[in-house]
Amino acid sequence: MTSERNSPARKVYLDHSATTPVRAEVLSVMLPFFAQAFGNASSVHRWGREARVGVETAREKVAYLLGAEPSEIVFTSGGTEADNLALRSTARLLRSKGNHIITTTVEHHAVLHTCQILEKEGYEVTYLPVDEYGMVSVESVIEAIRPETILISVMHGQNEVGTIQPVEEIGRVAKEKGILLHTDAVQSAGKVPLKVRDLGVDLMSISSHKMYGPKGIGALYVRKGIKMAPQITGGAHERGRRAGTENVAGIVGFGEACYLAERELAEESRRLTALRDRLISGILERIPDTVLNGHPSKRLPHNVNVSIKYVEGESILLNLDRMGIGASSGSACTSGSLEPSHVLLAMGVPHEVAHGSIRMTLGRMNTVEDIDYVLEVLPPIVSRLREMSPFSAPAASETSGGGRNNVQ
Amino acid sequence: MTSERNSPARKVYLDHSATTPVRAEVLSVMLPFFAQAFGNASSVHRWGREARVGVETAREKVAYLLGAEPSEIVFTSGGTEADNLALRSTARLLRSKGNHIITTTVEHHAVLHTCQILEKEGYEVTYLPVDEYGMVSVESVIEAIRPETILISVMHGQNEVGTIQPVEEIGRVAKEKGILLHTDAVQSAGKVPLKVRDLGVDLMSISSHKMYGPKGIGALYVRKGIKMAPQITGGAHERGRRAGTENVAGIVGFGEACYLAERELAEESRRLTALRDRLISGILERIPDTVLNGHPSKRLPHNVNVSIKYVEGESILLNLDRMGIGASSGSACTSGSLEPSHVLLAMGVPHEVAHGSIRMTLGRMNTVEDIDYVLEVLPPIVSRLREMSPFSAPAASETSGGGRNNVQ
Amino acid sequence: MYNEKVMDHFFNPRNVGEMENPDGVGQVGNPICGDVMRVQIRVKDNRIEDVKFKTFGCGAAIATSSMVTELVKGLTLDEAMEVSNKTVAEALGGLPPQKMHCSNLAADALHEAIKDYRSKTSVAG
Amino acid sequence: MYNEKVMDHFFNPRNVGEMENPDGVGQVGNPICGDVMRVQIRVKDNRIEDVKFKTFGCGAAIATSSMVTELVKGLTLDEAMEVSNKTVAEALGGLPPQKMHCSNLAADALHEAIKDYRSKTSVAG
Ligand SMILES: Cc1ncc(COP(=O)(O)O)c(C=O)c1O
Ligand SMILES: Cc1ncc(COP(=O)(O)O)c(C=O)c1O
Repeated sequence: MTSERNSPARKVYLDHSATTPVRAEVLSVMLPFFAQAFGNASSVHRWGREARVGVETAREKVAYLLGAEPSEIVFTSGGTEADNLALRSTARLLRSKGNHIITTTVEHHAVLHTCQILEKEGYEVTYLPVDEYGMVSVESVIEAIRPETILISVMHGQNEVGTIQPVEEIGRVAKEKGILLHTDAVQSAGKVPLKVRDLGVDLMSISSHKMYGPKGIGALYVRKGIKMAPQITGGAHERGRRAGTENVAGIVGFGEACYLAERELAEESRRLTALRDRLISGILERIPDTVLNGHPSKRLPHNVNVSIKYVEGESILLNLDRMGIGASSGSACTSGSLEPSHVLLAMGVPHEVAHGSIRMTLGRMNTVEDIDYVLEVLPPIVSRLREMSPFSAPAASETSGGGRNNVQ
Repeated sequence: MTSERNSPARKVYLDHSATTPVRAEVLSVMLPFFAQAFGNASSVHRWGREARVGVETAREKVAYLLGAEPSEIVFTSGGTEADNLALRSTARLLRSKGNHIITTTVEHHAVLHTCQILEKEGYEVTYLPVDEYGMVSVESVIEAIRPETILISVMHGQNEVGTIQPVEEIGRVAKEKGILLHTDAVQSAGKVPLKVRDLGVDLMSISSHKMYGPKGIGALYVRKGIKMAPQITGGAHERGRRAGTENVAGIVGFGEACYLAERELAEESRRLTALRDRLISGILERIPDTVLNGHPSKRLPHNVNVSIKYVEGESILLNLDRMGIGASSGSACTSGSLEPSHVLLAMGVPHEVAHGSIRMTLGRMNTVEDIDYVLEVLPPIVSRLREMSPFSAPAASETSGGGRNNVQ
Repeated sequence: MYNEKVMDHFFNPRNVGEMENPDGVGQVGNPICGDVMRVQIRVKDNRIEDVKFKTFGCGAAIATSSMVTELVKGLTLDEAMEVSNKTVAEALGGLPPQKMHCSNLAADALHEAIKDYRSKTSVAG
Repeated sequence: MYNEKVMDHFFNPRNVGEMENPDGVGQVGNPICGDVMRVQIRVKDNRIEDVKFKTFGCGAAIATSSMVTELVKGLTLDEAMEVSNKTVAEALGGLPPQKMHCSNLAADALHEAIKDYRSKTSVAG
């Protein structure tokens, strides 16, 4: 790996939607649970009791973030498993009531691929379209509802383009129709207020490593009174809703991360929004032929996603990386598949433009200086790549914004 | 919690089959992955690449313990999930070939409960009986095989009574008949040699927290060429065999734990066996009316399980706990169910004797002094409880070994 | 899991033992379920003058046995019949939910002992 | 993901650009898939005298484009036709497996350019 050898002027991590570092405060509460209070939370002896206290205190903290009761929190191995559990449990237990699920075309693969498998098992799934901003409409939800609809699963904050879906309105519809509502709030948790009672959701997935907690732990909020069929079966952990020895240190860290996030939410959200808008407008001003993806205002406070025409995402990322900047892209090349981001395509972004999208997601450590560094470094990278591109005449594209081969 | 107030003379953790502390060497290799090399292993930037190197190096170390190739290791959230994945994936993918699974009555709940659910889904499961030592016979496996048998799942080391099953012989049978063989080696890993090629197994579950690694991580060995249907669906992690952002720090710690275990296995196994035998013979000598559960020699080196007649397990545990000793029991009371250990019952141990069983599982930090402390502390605890018991005449039972109300 | 009061009764059980020629004996539970309690009473002037227990069982089984003996010593038989398993659990400051049903039978054993006494005396009387 | 040689060709691509009046032009890929490569050649005495490329695509797409231009400069057209995508990947010291198929098309673009040249000259000649 060449680029480990060079030391860029600055290191700027802008991929907080992929994962976040564990906060120092979080790591420090976790540490005693590795080698001191290391017991199995099911054991009756002192080591077990200490672990149990750790787990249950953390459960209270997660519940605090969501405005839920501790008994409504089921710990899982992450956001993906929480999504799986919500969908599969509901599908299995409500099968006698119906076999129809409503979701959207812009869900995370943890929901989409699970729905595709459920389709193979005889469920019917409606994938609601989104508008150019990646937004689903409440009307489309209402129209899709059938007598046999058992679940609506609509994500809260979209992970690629940052659009925040109208979950609260959908919650009112779901309640009125007596249909369960799940929301994947993995990206929203700790970023925007997320009280389950206000949103009117029955099930909500969140993930620790997206909010400065450790990886490998997440939670599903399950409204009191909703039965669960465990996906992972074995011991009677998590009140029979998820088997497997509890990841005590992970749970404790997750709890602390939730607590800190809730405490700092309003202020941090304001700060991130300002940085986000500085980065967005800086890019759009300094680089011609760029467009913002996702909703301009109903948007996660830390998400920037732009399409940079005539160039391909991975080649931008590699250049940014050499300059110390970590970002991600909606390009297919990054993942090794041929299809670029299903989210951008669902929003009607043409393939070739989707290939040139990059996502920069801000976090706690980012400063105005970081943003300005990106704004200094990115334009020459784009120019250089555009000079290499068969789609833009080097001179013309930078000034008039029109390439020889006009993509879109 | 009263007993936290008293400080016993000594603290002796004897519940290593429930979970183990994370070794200092393991924790130290994990630490950089929380807040420095914290990236998502799927990301292309430097943070992601560092994480990927951590994951793949760990995969090599896990493979080293099992004598497998790194590509044959699938990381999961623990032993339970590994068991679930092995069973469900095989069941689903081989359904067209047959619907019959062979397992034993002494498996962990992660296997047993999953089999019970598969039965509800139309699979047929044969639960092989065991002898008085908890041992399954190769003949019974052979007899149970049908043309539609698709999987044999027999655990390696039994978690409660320590009996080591004849997996290698079963492996030969399975290979001959062309049936896949899964073994739950959660308790054996790091304790006894466990090379997948020697054992002839196709699938093997192991769990980090049982071998001085962190909780919340495990692995399924999947022999090259065997297709897997993921249980947790979403992103293309683990080559499509297990979705969800990799628990990098957990994986790294697990890898290190496997490496250290393999390096120290022979010596530590000898040391534990000596301590184990000292504890077993000490108890049988000093406390009348006790019996060893499990096989006397084909036994995990760290497992001691004895039934102490006329008394109930939890009340022993609480007393041991007050004296600083952490153990576990096969009593129902501990778990809150009415049935005592399904394993002891399967071995033909009467209910009332099963209620009085305790398990002490040794580990790296235990010394001869620890064992002698237990042997000093346990007999008076038993005497006191037996005096309270309606089943043993205080004097008689302690001398002649016969209670007034002879249980068993 | 258990509160301090339960642990106190578990580690320092009151009135453990057997008496010679008890006036009434009651036994409930069975060893298969893991809890057996035997209560013996001595009765004088229709009051419980003395009470002893022996119990095979978990922490809750032993603590509730101990507590019930303490609660009823000196009570009239009618009063003692009013002491329920629930009373005992409350006197202990509560028990873990999973212990409420299987291990909280001490009052039943006491009632059996009283019934045993009454059946004997009614025959005798 | 990529080795040092690939990164070198990606960050310092050889022969980027366009030439006036090329003797042959080849273009492969399409923007929908995310990789488009255009190769131009100047031919003299049946040899590739000069070669330029422009590429829209990922790291592998750019690096293979650069490498192919370096490999073929000075070769006879027949020799250049022998240079395959595999040759290019090997010259780069290997590519990640997922990049072997979708992004390793530079030799194809070169071959197209040679064919373009040949078709023009055969018409002319
Ligand atoms: C919206 C969304 N849902 C689910 C997930 C999956 O969460 P995890 O990585 O914890 O499995 C992610 C992140 O990968 C996400 O962004
Ligand atoms: C034999 C056996 N299998 C499976 C498991 C489950 O592993 P985990 O606790 O990692 O889910 C355990 C331990 O609980 C076990 O002892």
